[in-house]
Amino acid sequence: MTETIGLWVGAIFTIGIYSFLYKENPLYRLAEHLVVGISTGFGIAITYTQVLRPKLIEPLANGEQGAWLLLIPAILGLLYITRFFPSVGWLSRYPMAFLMGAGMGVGFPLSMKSLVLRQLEASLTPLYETGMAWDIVLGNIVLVLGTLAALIYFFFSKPHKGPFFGTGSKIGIWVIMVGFGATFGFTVMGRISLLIGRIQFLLGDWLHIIK
Amino acid sequence: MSIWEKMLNVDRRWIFLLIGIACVVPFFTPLGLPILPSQEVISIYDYIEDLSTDNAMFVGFDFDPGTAAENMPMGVAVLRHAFARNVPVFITAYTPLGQGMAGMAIDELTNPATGDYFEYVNWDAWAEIRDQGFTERADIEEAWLAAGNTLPENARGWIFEGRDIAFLGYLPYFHLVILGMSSSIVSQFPTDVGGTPLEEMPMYQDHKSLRDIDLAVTTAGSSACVAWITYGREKIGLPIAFGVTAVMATDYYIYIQSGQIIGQMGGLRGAAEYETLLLDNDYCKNPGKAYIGMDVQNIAHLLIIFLVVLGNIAFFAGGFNKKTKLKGRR
Amino acid sequence: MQRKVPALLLAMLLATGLAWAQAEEAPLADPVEATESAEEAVIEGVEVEADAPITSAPIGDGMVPPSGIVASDWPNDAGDALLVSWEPGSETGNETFIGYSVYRRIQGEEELALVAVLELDDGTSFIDGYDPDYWVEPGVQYEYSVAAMYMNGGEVASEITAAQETAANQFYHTGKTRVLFGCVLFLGLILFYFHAAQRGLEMYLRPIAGIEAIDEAIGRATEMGKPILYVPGLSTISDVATIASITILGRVAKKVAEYGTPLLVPNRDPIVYTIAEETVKQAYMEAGRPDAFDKDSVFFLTQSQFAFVAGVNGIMMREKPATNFYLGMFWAESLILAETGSLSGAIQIAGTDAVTQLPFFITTCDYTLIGEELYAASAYLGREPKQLGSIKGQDACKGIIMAVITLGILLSLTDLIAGTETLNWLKNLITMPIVD
Amino acid sequence: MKRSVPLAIVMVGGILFMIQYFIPHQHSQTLFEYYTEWAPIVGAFALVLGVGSLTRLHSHKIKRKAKNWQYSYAVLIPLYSIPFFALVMPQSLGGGMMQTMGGDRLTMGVFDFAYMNIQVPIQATMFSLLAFYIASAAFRAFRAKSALATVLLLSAVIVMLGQVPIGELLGKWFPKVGLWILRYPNLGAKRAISLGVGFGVLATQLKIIFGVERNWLGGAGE
Repeated sequence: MTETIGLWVGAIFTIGIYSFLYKENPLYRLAEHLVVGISTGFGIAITYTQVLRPKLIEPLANGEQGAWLLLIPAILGLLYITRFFPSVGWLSRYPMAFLMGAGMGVGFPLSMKSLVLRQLEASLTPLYETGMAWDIVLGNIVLVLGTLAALIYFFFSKPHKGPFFGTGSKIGIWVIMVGFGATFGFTVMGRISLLIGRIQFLLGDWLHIIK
Repeated sequence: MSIWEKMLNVDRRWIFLLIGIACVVPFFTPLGLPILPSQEVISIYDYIEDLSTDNAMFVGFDFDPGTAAENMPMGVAVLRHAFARNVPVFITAYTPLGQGMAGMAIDELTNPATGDYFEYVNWDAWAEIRDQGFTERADIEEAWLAAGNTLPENARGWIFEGRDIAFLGYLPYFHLVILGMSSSIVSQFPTDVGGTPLEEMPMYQDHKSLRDIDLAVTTAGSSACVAWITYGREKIGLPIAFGVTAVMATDYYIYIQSGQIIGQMGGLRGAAEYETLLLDNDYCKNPGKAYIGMDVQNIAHLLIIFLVVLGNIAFFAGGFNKKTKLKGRR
Repeated sequence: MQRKVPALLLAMLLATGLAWAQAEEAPLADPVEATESAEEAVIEGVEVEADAPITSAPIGDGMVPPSGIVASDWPNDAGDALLVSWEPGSETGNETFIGYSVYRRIQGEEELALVAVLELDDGTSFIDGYDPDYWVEPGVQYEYSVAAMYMNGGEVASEITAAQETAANQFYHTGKTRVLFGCVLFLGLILFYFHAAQRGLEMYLRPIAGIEAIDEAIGRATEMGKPILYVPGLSTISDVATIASITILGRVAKKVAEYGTPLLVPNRDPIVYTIAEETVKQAYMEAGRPDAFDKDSVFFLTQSQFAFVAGVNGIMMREKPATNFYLGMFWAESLILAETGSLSGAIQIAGTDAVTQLPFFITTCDYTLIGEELYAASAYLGREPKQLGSIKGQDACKGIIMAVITLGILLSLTDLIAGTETLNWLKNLITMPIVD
Repeated sequence: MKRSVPLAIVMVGGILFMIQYFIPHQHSQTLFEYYTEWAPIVGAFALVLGVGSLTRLHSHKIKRKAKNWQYSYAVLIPLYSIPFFALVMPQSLGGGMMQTMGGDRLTMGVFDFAYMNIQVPIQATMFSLLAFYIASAAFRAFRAKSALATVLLLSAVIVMLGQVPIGELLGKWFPKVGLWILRYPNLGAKRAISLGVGFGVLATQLKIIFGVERNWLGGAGE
């Protein structure tokens, strides 16, 4: 019984969202507001049962060894709430500073490694090796030159004029556009898949017209 | 207003309607075009094929309901493969909703109504066998059968909670959780979502940290999967496989090329390819959801290309190429 | 500031000291536990005698136990691992041989604990210390014995050998030198250009259309008397794109305050929400119209991605903003937002570093800031010397990268002609081990 | 106290953890473990701010009887009732899991119902709107208005055809060329963008650590 009601509720809201394609309307509005409330409510529940209870409240309540140190993050976290009181609102910057400082510090060497050095490493491939098919050789050349040209496009402190920066950045934007077109085309499939999922729900699970 | 201009300025809702129709019709008249698995998908399949009950893997349900249509068949296919081979699976989620998604995937694989399913044995249900000291998969199953249980006719096998599966679920700041698990899983997940202590699970006893794990498959609809690379692969060399949405797939070719991941399922097609491999190797009887969906893809892609061609015909026939400048781009 | 920094440093040191003290205490419990479990761990039927090989019948004649155990410090770690290796005895070629057991004890103790069981193909070495139940402590002298195991349950154990080294804490990870070099080089360049900029180095910045269009777009909304929608991305404040977006928001809000145009800023992250609110409030104050600031104009919507989109879509169709800004980190929702915005007739400016989403913004928005252009925007708008210096420094780094790639091409050609392997040499300079 | 202390915390924390990465020493690891343990706890409290904002916005709407104020109840009621139900019936937090894990269906609480039958379908449907939007975006944007636009169009169409089995029937080369575009020129563009982004990220991280970029503090309150 619950299941049937659930299916119907789900189907009504699905149609409600699709009705937005035609026009904004009360059913969409209801769905929109409900989903905002439910998802945030869910977020609170999950944060409590998955973080605060096991990682803070239980260790403190059980008096685990060294648990008192957890009071530091707890107090830092509570400082966020000072935002509600304008006169001491600036205290909320302390927890933010804790997360920002450590986060940026941890991130710096890791970004250097994965965003820069790994990419550079991958760019250093031989253009040709014995037995390589012509399309791969051509690909390698396009890949390396394309990377260089697109990098020129991202030079901000040089005017994009002249044979090097001018031509380079022009080729760069061409390469970037080819890349964007490819990504767009490649994405279509994924997006249609999403619709397929919903059609399977509406016609299959709900109406049982298809298997 | 000429007919061409009308065509170019057509109300978007007509396009919406056409897409809607194109995506419904193939369900009633299937085309059944063949799907050839690509190397990226075969690599994952072969890798899992080489795992046995002594190994263990992670499956991360790192997506939200939004991308479930693409990611769910991947997660289900990989889990099906692992369950059939009795490879112990730790299931995690990068987002709170991902935990619900993982639950739905387990439901789908353990629901008798779906045909090809696995019979789920609750942690408490096989407590006696545990108390007798059995930890090996084969011994547990033997003891379980000896205790008078029989496998239902359309079931593929048993799943012993705590031996074949540990549903760990979601924790916030999951990238830090991955990092923490590289020294100890139990430090991050003292219990599974049902509250069963991880330390008591036989599968945990053999695999205490990510260093003891042979593969992590992340099915992701966002950059969540990269966290597995940064904190799992880079830190401790954990083998990773991606199941990502089609749109992300292009980005992560880099990782295949650099050898950071062993393979990748890209979008519905990737999932359909994995399903084809499972089907061909008799891991299931019926084609999965992704397989059927590929027919719709054919029609929809053709329709969109037709629309683009039509738009260009109208654009040139109406002479707009001489009047308007390219808007919105430098 | 000057006075406070040392005090804070002291406080942080104190906190770190406390943390360390905790760390010293914790592992003390372990050796006891390890020795206790040693009793259980010893395989049935195996007698343990100090300094004597573990032998159990029946194993057959002429069996030589493994020998030559070498236990050395595993490098680049917190002194929590030892590399143990040994020479196989007579087991190779014996069909009933199934693997090795590695036993360990702290020097001076009686009981040996089984710390690892290795299968045939695991080789004749193993890193001790990764098992959370039997961790290795720095500076403790261990003794090892390795036993060859046979199918019938028998074992032939080696002599108990003292580890040649104790596990040591290292102060520098030698595998990370390349990253360190990269970091230092980058740091040096940025600091150099910070200083250069402050000394008044002239800097050219090429125009970026998207940034120049911002004022025009605000003007349009003012003329039409409609609100402006600003989405600062869907990520958290630790995402660099969000930080760039907040800077631009400050600028937009100031203009908006001057013109008296309504502003809507929906947020997905609670912390970003508070920062955005502060920023907008500040902008209204700077514009001299603090009273015009509407508290409900900056608001938190929900943390859930598509619930957020549903909310923003509804706002777009109901409020019909004249101008939409999407700046920051976006995921799949980019196209839903941009198409709905275009449907509602708004002029749209987008910018993100999410490579996957750029194509959709490019095709549906009027102006798009591609990748790094978004970060550059904060320097463009602020014109603060250090910000400009940072742009210059980043350009210098791109120059270095381009030089290395070009060198790679040249070396690849050289290799092709001369048959050398110079490209590999260059690549090895950069390649980092996958495992730290 | 208002600005300089947070900035100092950021600087000290940033430099400390930057260096920490290179030091495998036990104490350095312990420090890092504290960060990983504490960060989620600190972050968890921030949600209160979001809830406060939502509550304020919607209670204002209801109080002022603003346009569409009735819908504000649809936000506020689940916002507070769901955490309440989760506290009273914690088992319902499984998100659909209980049906098999707990053994009997009665445990499916109000929360589960809302999650499975409202939250999931609405989110998935929202996302699936992309199928319609991508078609209309393609129709409007892919016009050969200039050489650059033509390149974008052609590369998109070729890749689109290469993706589906029907493309292979039209021409064997479609998938190959599509894949070639994806793997070479596309990868080149992406790599350049990500290198640029990489330097941007690094520079911003440094600017924050050194207090050059300080807008994350929010504007007011010197």
